[in-house]
Amino acid sequence: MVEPLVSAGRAPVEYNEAIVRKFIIAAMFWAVVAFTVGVYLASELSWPQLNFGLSFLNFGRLRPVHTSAAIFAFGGCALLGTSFHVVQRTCHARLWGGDALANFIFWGFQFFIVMAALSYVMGYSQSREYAEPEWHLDIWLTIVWVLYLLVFVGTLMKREEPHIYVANWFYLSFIVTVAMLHLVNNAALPVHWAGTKSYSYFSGAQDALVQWWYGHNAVGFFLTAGFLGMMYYFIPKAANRPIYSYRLSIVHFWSLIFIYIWAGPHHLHWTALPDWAQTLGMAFSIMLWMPSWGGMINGLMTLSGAWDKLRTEPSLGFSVTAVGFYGMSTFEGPVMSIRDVNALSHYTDWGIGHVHSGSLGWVAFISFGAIYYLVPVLWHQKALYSARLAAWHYWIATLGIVFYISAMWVAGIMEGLMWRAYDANGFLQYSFSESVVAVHPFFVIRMLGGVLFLIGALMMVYNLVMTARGRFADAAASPPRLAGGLAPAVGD
Amino acid sequence: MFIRHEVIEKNALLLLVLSLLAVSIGGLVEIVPTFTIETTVEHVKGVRPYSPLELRGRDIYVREGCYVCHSQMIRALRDEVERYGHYSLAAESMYDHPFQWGSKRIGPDLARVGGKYSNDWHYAHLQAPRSVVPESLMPNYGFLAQTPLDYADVADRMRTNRAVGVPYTEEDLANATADLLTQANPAADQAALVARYPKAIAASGDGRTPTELDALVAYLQVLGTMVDFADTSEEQLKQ
Amino acid sequence: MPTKIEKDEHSGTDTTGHVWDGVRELNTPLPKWWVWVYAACVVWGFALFLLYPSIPYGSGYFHGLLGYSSRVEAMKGVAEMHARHAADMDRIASADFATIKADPKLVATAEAAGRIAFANNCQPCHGAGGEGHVGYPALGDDVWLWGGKVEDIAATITHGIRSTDADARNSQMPSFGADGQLTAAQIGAVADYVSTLYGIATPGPDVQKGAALFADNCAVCHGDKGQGNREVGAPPLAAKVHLYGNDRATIVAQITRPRMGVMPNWNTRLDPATIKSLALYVHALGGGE
Amino acid sequence: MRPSDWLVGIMMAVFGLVGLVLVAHAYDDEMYLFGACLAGFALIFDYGLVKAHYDATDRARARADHG
Repeated sequence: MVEPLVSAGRAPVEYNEAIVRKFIIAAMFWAVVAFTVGVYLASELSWPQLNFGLSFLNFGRLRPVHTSAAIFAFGGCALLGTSFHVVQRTCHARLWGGDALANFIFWGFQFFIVMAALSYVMGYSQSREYAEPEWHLDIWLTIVWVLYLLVFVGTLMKREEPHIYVANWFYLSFIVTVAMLHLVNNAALPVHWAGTKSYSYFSGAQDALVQWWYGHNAVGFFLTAGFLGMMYYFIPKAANRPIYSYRLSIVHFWSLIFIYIWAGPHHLHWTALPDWAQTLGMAFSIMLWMPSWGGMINGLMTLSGAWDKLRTEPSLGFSVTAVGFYGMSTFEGPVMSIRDVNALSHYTDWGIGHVHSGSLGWVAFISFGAIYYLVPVLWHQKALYSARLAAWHYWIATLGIVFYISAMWVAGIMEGLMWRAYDANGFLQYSFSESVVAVHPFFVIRMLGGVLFLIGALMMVYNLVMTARGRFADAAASPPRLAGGLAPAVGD
Repeated sequence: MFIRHEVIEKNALLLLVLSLLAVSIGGLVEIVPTFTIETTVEHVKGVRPYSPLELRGRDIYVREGCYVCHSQMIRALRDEVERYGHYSLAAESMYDHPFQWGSKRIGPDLARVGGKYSNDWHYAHLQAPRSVVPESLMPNYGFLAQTPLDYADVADRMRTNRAVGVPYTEEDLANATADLLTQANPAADQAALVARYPKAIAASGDGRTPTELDALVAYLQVLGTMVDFADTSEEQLKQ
Repeated sequence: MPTKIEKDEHSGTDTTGHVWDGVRELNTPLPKWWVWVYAACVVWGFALFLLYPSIPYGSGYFHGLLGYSSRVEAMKGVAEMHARHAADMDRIASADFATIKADPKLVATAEAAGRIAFANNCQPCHGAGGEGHVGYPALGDDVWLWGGKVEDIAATITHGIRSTDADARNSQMPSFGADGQLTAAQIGAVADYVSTLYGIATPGPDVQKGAALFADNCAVCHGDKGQGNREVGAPPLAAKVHLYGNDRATIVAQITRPRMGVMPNWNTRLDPATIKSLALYVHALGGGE
Repeated sequence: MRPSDWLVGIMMAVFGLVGLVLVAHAYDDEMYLFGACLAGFALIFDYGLVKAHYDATDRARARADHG
């Protein structure tokens, strides 16, 4: 397909597509790993015998494998890959720094993931949520990340477009903020220079604040800003419509990155963190609502005039649903940050449901959308192997999410209510173990939701492998639908 | 306003610097004052560094990821105070590198589990939780009982803790291994250990080879016991 | 690149004139509702700063107009709930058990207090229904190690067994094997005899010898007929009571190097009225005397 | 070979050496594994760089022969 506006009057650029392909393959691989481990963990919580008393299979050691595989391996590869794609295309420039450097970032990142996962199951963890790797792996990740920042900024600087596209603002803020968070949160002193164990530089309440400043903004910048960057490119591309509002982009971008950073203390409501910090966390979380929704508005309204594309463009269904889940969880978040709501929701499965409506509904779906769009483009195929299979993936995965988050809402609110219930005499009504028994059916439903999501992902992998190999399942059956729907730019 | 934004949009380094500036402010305003405001950590008596065996037990608690299911934070909410005991103080975790407040309760809060159950119960429960609590979802930690505790570097670990702010004395460091072996052996004379680490509870080891389980139990048995709330004024608890 | 502002056909809005890889932007104004809700949230946020402890500075922070403290509020909440049963619990604390049992209202309060105190504190060892576990006595049966009267139960809960409390119930079973008081063969014989007390079908050959050794060594605590002794918490073996198991190997192990359970003293965690309520609850579980 | 390829190659060689030093002094299993994997990773990566270089020169020569 020809895209005259891009190449008009300019020499074509030979983009580094190989690096994007690598990251997309890795993202799909890690997605399946993350979902599989997630299903296994959900099963352990339903039937604890599945821990088998083996140290490396125990929930405590395996849970970081799941969270790291989902956030950093799957999400990270999707982000790095799409950012390299987007920054090259929207700057009309090949990646800065040469292929060796790009390859180092790819393999260095994979090396980090594998070593981190191994270290968790071997029992080396600094017990900081979403930052479990010990200091030596933190240093390694810092090297990879700084070089990633360098390549990204280098490409921005050699761009041929006068303006930097909004997607790149988000990618850039994501990269630089994650670097800052990573460095501060992992400040630790090793016991021995060639030993793994270290002790955090911070302690107690300050340590908790630093960790949740990090943890919340891992969500804010890794899982929100980064994926908004993804959204800002792939939705207008797939829908072939202009971004709804440039002014909204500006206002919500700066508001989002400024306000998000403050919201960390809402993870520590009612704890031994001083009240003043809790108030700041709550107030900024409420103020964060509209800046978050700015992205949703820009995403959804971009589709106005192109809603019919949903029927023909498989990737768009995922992207649009993702924006819907994004809107929902960025409303739920501020609600849960209100201290009185948090008194009920915190420490319960409501929190687990919330993060999964964000991670499955938003992060995974927006990535699936981008990947479904990218694979035909990167492997220079005219269409997907099967649009019907993608539609099946969409519905099965959506059903899985609905199972998952509704089960966790019920379980979480039930736990919260049981823990605080008083009888007529003013005595507590329930013991903790009664709440454990009560949530069992919902844990099983959650596990089933995860199985559905995993099945969907396996279908996607099959579909995309076939696509990359140039096979077309239903081309003969319905050629117009396929020919019309996908708008991959081939050969530009 | 939107015209001027063009300047940023056309300059990658400016965009980078301004983004970094925007994301630095919140963290600075929130984190720095927790070090400068004196009441952030309450001035209460009794909180002491962990004994060598407790510290090793804590390392195992961290290693096994106990924090993913157990909080160590009794929130200032009436039902939590009723269920688990006095709300947790910042002072109670001031020597915790890192903190273990947790974020999810798949199991109950452990902030004041110390002394609540006997050593025997902890040994039985950790090795086979459902043998005593049929409702439990906890994995079996039998392997801890099979693993001899590696305590060769316990003084180094204490020294590292001292470097990040835990006030171990030279005497503590000099006696680290001896104290560890004493606490792991219920038959040993605990007097010198308890003088250095008040309220330390001896584990129920066999007196020959301390296991990782002994260390973990010693740690669990001290949780939340250090501060004597009868001896603490309301003024001291204001943050 | 030349920037050319165009009008979007669908929305009628101008584009900004920039194009990136075919992607354009509309210059749509900010949605009004978005601006207003954003403003309202900011007002809400600043109202929170004003009312509650909020803005930090060097050595302190603004305490807020309401003088709020979550710690103070929590303790108020606890007091509020205590007020609902304070009168009853005060009377439970001061009255004797006969008086409490005679007052249905006090019994109801004690039942509610005892039930949840048991579930939160005792259940992990003694089971949800007081059924007991290996090493932890069942509370719902008729056998009591230290006494099944409600006063006895209250004393056990208060001071614990082999706990750190000065008034703890304390007794030690000697390590007959480990300390060399009995030989391995002798211990085997005693175990054979104890097996008969437990009603195990096929007693070993040394029962007679075991009975004699039992009379010399064990009867002083466990009674000449194995009826037990509550003064020292010696289990009545003739009532087929065993804490760790009734198979021969377990009996041999127990005589050789006995395991002795510890029950914490609850007087440091629970107030006297709750302990008395708990005693009444345990007493009512089925086996109370 | 471009200068950036050289820089990355040398950087990886340094990392490989660091890995070997870590293995030699490893204080625990994880550091041993990390050091060994780092050295192996560096070796394979640099091998890949060399291979990519010769593949490219081969391709260029083939093109020249045909052209």
